[in-house]
Amino acid sequence: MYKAIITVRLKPSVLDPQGSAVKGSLHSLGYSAVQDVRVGKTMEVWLEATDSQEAEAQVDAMCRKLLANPVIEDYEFHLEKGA
Amino acid sequence: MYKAIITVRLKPSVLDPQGSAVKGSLHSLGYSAVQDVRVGKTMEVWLEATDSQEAEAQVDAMCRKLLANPVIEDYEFHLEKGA
Amino acid sequence: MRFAVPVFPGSNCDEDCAKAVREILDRPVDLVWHKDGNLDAYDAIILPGGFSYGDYLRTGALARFSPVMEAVAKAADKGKLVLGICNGFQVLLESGLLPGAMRVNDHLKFRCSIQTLRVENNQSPFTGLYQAGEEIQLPIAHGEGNYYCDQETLDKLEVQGQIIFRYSGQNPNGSVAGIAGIVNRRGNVLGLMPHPERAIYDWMGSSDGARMFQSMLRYWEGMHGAA
Amino acid sequence: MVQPEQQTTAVHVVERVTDQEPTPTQIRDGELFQEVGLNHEEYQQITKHLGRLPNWTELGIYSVMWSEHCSYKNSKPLLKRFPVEGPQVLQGPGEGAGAIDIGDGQAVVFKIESHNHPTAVEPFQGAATGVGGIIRDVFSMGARPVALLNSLRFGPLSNSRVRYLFEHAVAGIAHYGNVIGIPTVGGEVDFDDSYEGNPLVNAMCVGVLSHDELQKGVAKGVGNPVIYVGASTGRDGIHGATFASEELGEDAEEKRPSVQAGDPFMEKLLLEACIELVKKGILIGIQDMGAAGLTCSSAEMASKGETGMELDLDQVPQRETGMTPYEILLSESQERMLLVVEDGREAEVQEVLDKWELPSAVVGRVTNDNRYRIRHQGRWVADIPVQTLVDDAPVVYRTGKEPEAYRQNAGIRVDQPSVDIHPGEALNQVLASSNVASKRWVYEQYDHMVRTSTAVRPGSDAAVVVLDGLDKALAMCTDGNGRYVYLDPQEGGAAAVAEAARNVVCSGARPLGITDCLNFGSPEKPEVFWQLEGAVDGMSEACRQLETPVVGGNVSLYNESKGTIHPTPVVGMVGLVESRQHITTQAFKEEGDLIYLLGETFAELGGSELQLILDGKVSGRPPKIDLQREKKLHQVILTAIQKGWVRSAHDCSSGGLAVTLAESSFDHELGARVEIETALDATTYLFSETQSRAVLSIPQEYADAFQRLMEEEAVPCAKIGEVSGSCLTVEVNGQQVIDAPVKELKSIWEGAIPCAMNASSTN
Ligand SMILES: Nc1ncnc2c1ncn2[C@@H]1O[C@H](COP(=O)(O)OP(=O)(O)O)[C@@H](O)[C@H]1O
Ligand SMILES: [Mg+2]
Repeated sequence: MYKAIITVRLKPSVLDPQGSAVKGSLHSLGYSAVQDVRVGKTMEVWLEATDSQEAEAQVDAMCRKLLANPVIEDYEFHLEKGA
Repeated sequence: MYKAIITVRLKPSVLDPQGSAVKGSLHSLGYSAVQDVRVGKTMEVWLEATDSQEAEAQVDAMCRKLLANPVIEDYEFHLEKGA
Repeated sequence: MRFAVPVFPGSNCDEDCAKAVREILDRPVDLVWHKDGNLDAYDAIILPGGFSYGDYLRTGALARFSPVMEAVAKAADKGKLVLGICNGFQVLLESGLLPGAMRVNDHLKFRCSIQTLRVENNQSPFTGLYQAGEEIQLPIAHGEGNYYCDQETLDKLEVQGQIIFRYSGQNPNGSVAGIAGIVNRRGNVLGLMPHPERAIYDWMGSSDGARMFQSMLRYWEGMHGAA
Repeated sequence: MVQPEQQTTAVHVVERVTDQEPTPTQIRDGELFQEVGLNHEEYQQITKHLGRLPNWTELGIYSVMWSEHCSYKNSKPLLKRFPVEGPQVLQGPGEGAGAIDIGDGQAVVFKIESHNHPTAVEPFQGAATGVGGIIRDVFSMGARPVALLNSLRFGPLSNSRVRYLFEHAVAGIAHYGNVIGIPTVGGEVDFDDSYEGNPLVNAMCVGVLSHDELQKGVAKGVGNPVIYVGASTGRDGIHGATFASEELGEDAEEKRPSVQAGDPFMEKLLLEACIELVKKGILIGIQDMGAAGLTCSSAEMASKGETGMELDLDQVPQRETGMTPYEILLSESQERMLLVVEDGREAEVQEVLDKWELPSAVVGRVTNDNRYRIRHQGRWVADIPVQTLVDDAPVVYRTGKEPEAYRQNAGIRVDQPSVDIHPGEALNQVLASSNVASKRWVYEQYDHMVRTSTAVRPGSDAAVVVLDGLDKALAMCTDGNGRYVYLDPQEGGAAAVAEAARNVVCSGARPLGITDCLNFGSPEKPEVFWQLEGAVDGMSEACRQLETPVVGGNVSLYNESKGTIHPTPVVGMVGLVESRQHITTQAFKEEGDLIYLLGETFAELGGSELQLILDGKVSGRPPKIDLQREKKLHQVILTAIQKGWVRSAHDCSSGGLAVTLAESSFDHELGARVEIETALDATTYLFSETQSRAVLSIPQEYADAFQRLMEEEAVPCAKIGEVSGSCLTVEVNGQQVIDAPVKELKSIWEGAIPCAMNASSTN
């Protein structure tokens, strides 16, 4: 069993209204040291695979096809074994 | 400048509707090796702080107060310097 | 009886709530900008639906830090009536005035439709004019109405009669135990996902929501007179 | 800050802003103007207008202002054919949206717009920002938006990429409308192979205002400040307007501008702030920054005001660093508005904007020398005669050519089904077709009740929205059958207007006027141009006859990917319900009510849903439309409704009479017993899509009066049955051809789209 920890983020050029809103709130809560906030998604996927190469290939395909939207998002992931 | 990378996840005891839906989609796309999926949030917060201790204290407070909802979510974070 | 409807940036059912109070109850109602920290002049507070702060981060999470929320907590503490509808319910959860939390609908889609609810408790200030166990029709419109609380809290809610409305038949969002609306222990703070203000005339598809406002009025003026 | 005093002599304009930019001579010698979609001739014209070679910034400005999207260069000559006037029209085409008087000092403001190309690339954001854009068009007129509609065209749902596009486009529309709190009350969805690589998303917004609140997008009053308000500017959507004016080729992925993301929360704040400013009467001009962003809004405002404008780009709120003038000017970042206010009242404006926590800045001044001048970091980067950007934009006069297929279709018989099929079986199949099937899966995702004014929710012929404090209401719908238009542009164009009007009439309203979106392929293809021309003529004729002027619209050309889409003009119609008592829906309501079919039925299966199902494609000629008959039909239906005789009214459209009857029975699960006498064969009769027909249910006590009215007005009218029981039974010439429990039919009809969408989708 492998566990893939995937992070999906908006591309830097894409507007992140959620991040701006959170930043605004942090400021009004008094955290004026905050310069910027970006919000993304994280996914943990547990999967069976014979080896880490196969797991990696599978997860990469899932990201491209479903988990991330390549038009506006970037993704990255790493694998943990035997989780 | 510090960059805090924060991960907010639903507590293991809380059913994750997004995770279940993603798992279902992955199965119907043919990724039958997938055993489970959990979806969470990742946040990057850039902030000024005199040292990493101060930064850490600030980020921890933000998480407790705003960024995570303790009723259903857990959080963790790590800091990077000079990002 | 005087009503206040706090308005957060992004609230969009504020006018609808005020209209319902004016037209159904014929009582004074003011929209109160969220930066206002004082609600002393009011007997009942309606936290309206909508998308306060765009629902960014988590529904209701950013609104709960508005100055007006301190005043809402104070009003609740004084025993005034607080009604949180949809986003208003979410704000009440985030601010801890009601127990539990909200998740995205189990089917992940926004759902707008008229639902059948069962009145589980007609002893609350908000439901006095309904029959116990009565089935009523109220519209829902939300993407995150999947109410959650842990088992211990749920047991308490059940035992203490705090579950006021449940979805009858199909559960439109996956909420724990089919919960559509709950009150606090004291009974003066109600949060619910359905929109009573959208069901006050037959032409709207249902007029069952009118009795919620009327119940509030009857309860309050029964206790305090028609001030 | 920009100097308010006038520049009388031409300013010195820099050759280039950065070393990366080509110089004017490099642009000329390398023919770099082609890269931004300008041809030789246009480049020559620009050079003449300026009296020198344009720099890169100026070239960019011209390229977007002269794109089809902004200048309508291919369609302008045709659009002139639309009737745009009428006693009720307060504002015709040319502003953000059209406005029509509805009495009591009130007006309805509405417009439809496409976001097809962005949706094809990123369906969620593409569709969402389409909604955001059309809402800004309406509140920039000073109106409070009260309703949204959407008209969608996608490829077949059997394709997983199509499912992905459809699912996410619907979610995007839902997201924007739901968050901003404007109910999405109606629309339509159609599926056809021709839209597979090129979906259509047209969004319509309807608003209401008092006459004295009507705003214009003008820049007037020398020295008056130009104020930018709303989201900050990023590099998103640069050349979006040009992108929308090209075909979606293989390289669409690389060429596409960085996607614009919408922020409906920001737009909600912008909306409330702008309406507050309108109510305060501070504004001289207001225009939203839509296609071609800051450039288009500012140049158009100056052009309409017959003034000039100077902008200082350093004042523009920016989200990214190091943006060039070219990028700032052409960015299509969303949720931005441009205001011109009276000099000296900036503080009053600021107060409102601060309350709503909106970023804003004075970015320029109105001038009186008809120049459009741009300053950046202390240097002039553009100096252009205003009218050359707007009024003198090139116009292309094209000629059409009749397509081969059109001639061939003339010979194809469509007066009977190509395959023998039993009416009962045909009904099951037609109800299960995604075109006819219930669209609940779609509209349940839209908040259609916020603002508590929706009296008729999605699912009837037209939506009805009541007006605060008035007994009146507005009915609205969108319609357009691309298959009819493909088979015969003129008939199909007329039918689009007629069907929209019929839907509004069946809801109890008098049609007031239309907005339209012309979704077509490349006008450079003579066959496509021929379609465009025919459709515009057909629509124009119908608008004239039905007295529904065109008060605004939008053109979306170059809708091609693997092939050309069906020519798809979409009509957005608004009608006025005089009294709430007249509000009528399509659903049968009482057992024993008599069912009447108004209008005559001919053997017309060309372009029909049945033909599409049986043959897999449409052929022949579509149903013919007689606009005089159509108009008569509307008059009698409206009279009968206003007299209080009508319990339900539903027009016959896709799927013909059989579907009309079935749909009327679904809401309350009330069946009908129907008996028909006809010379046609049963299947043809029941599924023919002959125009100008409607099914009404009438309480028995009004039957005589109703029939008398029909006789007096000489409208063909047949009593065909009675609302009864829980089954739909139909006899044709004494023989029972349909007998099905309403519940069963309804579950087929309701299940089709959810079932198709249950399969997985991939991006
Ligand atoms: N995209 C949509 N958004 C909202 N409502 C829709 C949409 N598509 C269809 N509907 C609703 O479904 C009903 C039936 O649509 P349609 O079959 O196109 O009607 P008609 O044939 O009368 O034009 C209408 O009330 C319409 O408003
Ligand atoms: Mg219709």
